[in-house]
Amino acid sequence: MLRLDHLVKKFGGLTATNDVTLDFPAGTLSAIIGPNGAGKTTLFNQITGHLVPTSGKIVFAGEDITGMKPAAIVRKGIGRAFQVANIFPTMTVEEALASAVSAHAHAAFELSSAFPRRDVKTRTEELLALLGMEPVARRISGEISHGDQKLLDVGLALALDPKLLLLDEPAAGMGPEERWQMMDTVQRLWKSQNMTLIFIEHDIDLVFRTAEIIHVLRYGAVLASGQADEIRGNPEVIEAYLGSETDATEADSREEPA
Amino acid sequence: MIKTKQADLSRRKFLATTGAAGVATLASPAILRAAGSPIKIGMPTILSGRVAILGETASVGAKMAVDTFNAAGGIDGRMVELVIRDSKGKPDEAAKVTRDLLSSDGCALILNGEASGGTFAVHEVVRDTKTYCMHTISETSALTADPANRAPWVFRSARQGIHDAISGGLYASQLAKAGATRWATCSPDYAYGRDTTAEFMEFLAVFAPEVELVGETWPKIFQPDYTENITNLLNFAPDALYSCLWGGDLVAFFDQSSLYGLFDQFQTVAVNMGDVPVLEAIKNLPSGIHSGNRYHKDIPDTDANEAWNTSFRESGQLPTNWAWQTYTGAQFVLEALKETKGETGHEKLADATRGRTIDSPFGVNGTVTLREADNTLVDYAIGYGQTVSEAPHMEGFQPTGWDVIADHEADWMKRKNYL
Amino acid sequence: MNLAHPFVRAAGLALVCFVLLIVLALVYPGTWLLDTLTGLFASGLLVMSLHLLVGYTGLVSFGHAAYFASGGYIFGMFLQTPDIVAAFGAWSVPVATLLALLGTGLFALVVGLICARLSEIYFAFLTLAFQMLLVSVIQGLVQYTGGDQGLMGGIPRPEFLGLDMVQVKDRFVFSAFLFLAGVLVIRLVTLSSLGATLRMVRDNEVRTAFLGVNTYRVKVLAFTIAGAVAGLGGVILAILTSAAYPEWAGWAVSGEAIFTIMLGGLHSFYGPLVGVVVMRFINDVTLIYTTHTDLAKGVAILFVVLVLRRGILDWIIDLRAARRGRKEDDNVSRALSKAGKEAEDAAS
Amino acid sequence: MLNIDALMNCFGNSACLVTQSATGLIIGMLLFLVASGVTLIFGVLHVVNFAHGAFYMIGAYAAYSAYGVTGNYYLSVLAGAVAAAIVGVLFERLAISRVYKENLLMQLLVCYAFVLICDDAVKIIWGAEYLAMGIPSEFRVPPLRIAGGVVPPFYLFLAGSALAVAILSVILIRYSRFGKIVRAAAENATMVSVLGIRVPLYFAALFGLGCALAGMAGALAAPVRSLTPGMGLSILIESFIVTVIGGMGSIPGALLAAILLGFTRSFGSVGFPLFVDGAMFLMMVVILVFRPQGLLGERMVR
Repeated sequence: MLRLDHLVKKFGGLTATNDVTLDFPAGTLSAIIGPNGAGKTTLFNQITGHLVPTSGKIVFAGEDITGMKPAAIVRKGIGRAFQVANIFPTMTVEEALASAVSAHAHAAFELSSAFPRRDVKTRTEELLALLGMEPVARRISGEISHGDQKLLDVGLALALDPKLLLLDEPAAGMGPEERWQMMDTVQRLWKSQNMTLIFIEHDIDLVFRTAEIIHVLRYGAVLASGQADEIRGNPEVIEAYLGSETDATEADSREEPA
Repeated sequence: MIKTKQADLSRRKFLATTGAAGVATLASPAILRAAGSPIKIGMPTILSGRVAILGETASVGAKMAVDTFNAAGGIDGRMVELVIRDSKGKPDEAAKVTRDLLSSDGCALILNGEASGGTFAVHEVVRDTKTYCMHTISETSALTADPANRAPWVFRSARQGIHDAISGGLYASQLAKAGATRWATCSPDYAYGRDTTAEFMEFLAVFAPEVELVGETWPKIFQPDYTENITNLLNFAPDALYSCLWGGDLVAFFDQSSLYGLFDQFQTVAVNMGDVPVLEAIKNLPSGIHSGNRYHKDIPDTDANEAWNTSFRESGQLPTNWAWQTYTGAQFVLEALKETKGETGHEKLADATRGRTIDSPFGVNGTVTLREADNTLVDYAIGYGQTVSEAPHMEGFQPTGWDVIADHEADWMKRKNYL
Repeated sequence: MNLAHPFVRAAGLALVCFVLLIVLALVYPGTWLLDTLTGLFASGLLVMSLHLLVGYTGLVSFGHAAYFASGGYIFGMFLQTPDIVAAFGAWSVPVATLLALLGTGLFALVVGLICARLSEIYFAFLTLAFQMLLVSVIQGLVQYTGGDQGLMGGIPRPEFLGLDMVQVKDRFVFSAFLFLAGVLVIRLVTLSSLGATLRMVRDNEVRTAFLGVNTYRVKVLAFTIAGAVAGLGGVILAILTSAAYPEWAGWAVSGEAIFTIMLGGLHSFYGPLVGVVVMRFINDVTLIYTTHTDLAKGVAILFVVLVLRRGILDWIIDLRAARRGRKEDDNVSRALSKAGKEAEDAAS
Repeated sequence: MLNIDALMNCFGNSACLVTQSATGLIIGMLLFLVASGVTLIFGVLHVVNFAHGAFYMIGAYAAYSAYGVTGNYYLSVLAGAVAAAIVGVLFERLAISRVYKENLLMQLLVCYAFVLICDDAVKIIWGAEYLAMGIPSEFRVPPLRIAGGVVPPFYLFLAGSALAVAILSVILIRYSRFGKIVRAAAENATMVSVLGIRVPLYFAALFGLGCALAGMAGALAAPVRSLTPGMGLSILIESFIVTVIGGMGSIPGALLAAILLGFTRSFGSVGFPLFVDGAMFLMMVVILVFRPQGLLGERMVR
């Protein structure tokens, strides 16, 4: 579905993305992990067109999308949610989702239909149900809980019926309980929507539990790729990341709640 | 019957703006008239900005006339009331104020104290609404000279630019004969400035064909800084300068010009210099500036003028050109009202005004007339003199005869295809 | 016809208002109220259209008066051309109105294409600069525009459909029609899918772009529609005054329009209309006591901005919402205490 | 409309060249003084002071009154600057500081309200009609002649002091302890206040300084310009053009743009007299479209 081919991004003397070659097969749920400054978000920004790679290629569904404008890339079918909830603070949850659906239904410039159009309304209700957000549907987006705002952000991306969904730390800034819930929701969405999903996360436990395939980044380069067990056993990863950042036993003990 | 502006406005305006507004106001003019209530004359004039002082004196002039009239019994005991409003010297504001005076203040006719810019706006309103109107300030010739602008129920009690141009051209031709043949102009960039300057230069050329225009510069009206215009004038190196700047603009221009020693380098004809407040506001008035008479207590040198001057000064203001013109305009309006016995229909009042001659302190022969052909004022004292730094600030006055003016005006109208 | 459809309801409301205004014109015996309302219609369209930009799209334009003036000038200059009036005859006024609408829309489109590239303050300055440029052009082209004098000599307005614009009532009815049509257009925009897109751009332009929407086009479109409707406001004023003046494009008109919106309420659709009426009221009431209306306006602005911190209609809506909220709380607490009492009763 | 011949003649004639260049500099320097206040306030506090023209007016009127009492022009200029500074500090404390965090719209409205109030206050205190201060006797001297060009000594003094004061205030902001604290506070107010420094007072002082520059410009020009309520408007618009062209927040940019504008006025009145204002707005449009950060501005815009 998505292939990154020898991707390089330099900011002046700093190499943020260092010759990254990765493949994300259709229908998979992958995670990108790595310590702060490993270049995870920079990678996302290149995929979505916010940054233009210094060299290398990004191929999506067989098409080279390198250097395209963000809006064009969105229309190709790549949706994205952001690290800090990126929403429409004065609109209600329902309205915001409907606006996103409307934009996807090519109604963004439509003057002939009242908002929301009937098909838009139906799709919005589906999304609300899918996200489990019916209880807060009528509330102002800027005033709902942080977790709900993050979920709404994901919902806005989902409204575009993406073939590929990029989630930048979907559980960032939440309490432990909420984090697990969020990752469950992500997994459920992925299963039900039949799409390819990539998420960034630096909490290794969440990643091990959720992702099928894991890519570890360090200093902008790929350190390791593989399934949870392979990564868990990879000495380089342990040394570079796991050992230094998390206590293995503590991580194990946290696998309990669901 | 003259109340202060505020008191005057309060009752009417309050009715107009509080809840029940509509019906009460709507019905009221008719009721009031039936009860012999005062006839209201609306007067837009400039009460703020750089020429506010002229608007103030215009208000005083109009009030003087109305007071005298009411004191003498009004129209068989019925009083006349003035409603004065600030038009801020802006055409759109003048139009708005005039409409408000007519529709919400219940004024039946307009005594317009606006300068040229606003006068054309007021003119449209009174033409549109068929309201009797006396323009008292605008000197722009086209207002009454151009048949396209005329309305039979609209009059002008002000000097007319063309009269000043003939008088000024005749006077300035003497300067030209004495060697000042290269002329430059510096006048405000709007209708009055452009028209008046063009007419002056036209008549200067009629009386002294050897005159040559070497340059012109057009400051914006109310422009704060004239430096670039002044240095431009220096570059033209003319023998003489013509300017129809007025009021605060003229004062600022003179102060700034004196820094460049402008008035030592050439003769200057500043047609609006002759207003007493302007003469007094310029801190070091250069002598020998040529100016038209605007208002002067010695022009004409009669007892009536002297007496009017004295009684005007009791208001605490200095009399100006605007003051005598508004006073005269109000006199005509009041006489006409008396003749119609207080009826304010535009045609009736106009018939009572057209061609009328009244006694006036400002007439060359003790009277002034609203000429029948074009509803404009004639026979007022007109001429040119020179400034002197001490009061009374004017000397060497040369009046221009009305026979001369009439001849040349007729020629001019032919040239303009106004006849 | 679906009466529940928002468009139908909006159009119906406009129609009802129009009928009411016609009735008013028929029964009202004088001129004062009708002329005052006609003037309010003109400023109403100016602020309502600006509100589409400031309130709905988050674009702070300092130069909106330019389109207001443009409408008046196109209308006036068209009708002051004798050949054109001769050619169109009784249709001159409607044609001139349509032309003013389209011409102003085109003008706004061109300026919008340039301005919409910039953000916030620079957008504001650029719109201001275009407005000033328009004023100097109007003042410079004396032989076409009459310069600082405005369009002199009156605007001929041939009778059409039995309406004579010199008559107060006829003029009022036609202006009311234009006004309601303009407001309806804006209402439909805000109710449409495009309206939702405008609000997205206002709330978060970057995220909107990330939903695949070309936000530049959104802004240009909003700017064009708002400009055209403002032009219609200029037409009303040109009909009322039978003239057009360069001051209509002045910065003071733009400034006062922005203030009127804030005064009335930035977050409610009809807020700006409340603002227009209140503004006129402040103006007229203070005139009773003093000529210093600016002082009163200044104090009112400071009060609204620094104390209320929102416009009048917003404030009223918030107040009502708060009261309703308190009422609900009351109900809850009453229910709770009742439940408690029952529990106590049961226990005893 | 265009008069290339006159412009060429002027360039070829030393008298015209000197006179018009001097005129450009004179107009430019006064504008620079006002604009440097705008750009100083924007550069540090990120507030667009739309009320700046009102402080120019306050300075002029205060100088007029002070001149009436003391008869000393230099004292009057000082009085004008001080009066504008005091009103500026009050305005900042009571109104503007409450909308620092609000959007542009709120700031604009507060300034707009202040301008309306000031104009009417001036009418109430000094009257609605124009006032003329008159040229101080020490400057009532014949103009200097330089290479055939004419330059009044009063304008030399005016331009010189405007430039000097504007530059002094830049030095103050850049190198003094006061300037360093203010700039640091603008970057991170919390950090600076943790150090025990009362940040709001420093902001008020800086705002007052900016206003004092406008007030001084008004006072300097008072002898030759007739004073009226609302006189601040045209200088406000011009100083905004200068600020935008030079780059918001850049003082060297303001200097460059002010001189540019001065020369546009002085030579424009020779070459394209009817389009001088239009040319200034056109310059602003062109700059905003092609280089929105201004000639010497650094802030990224888009």
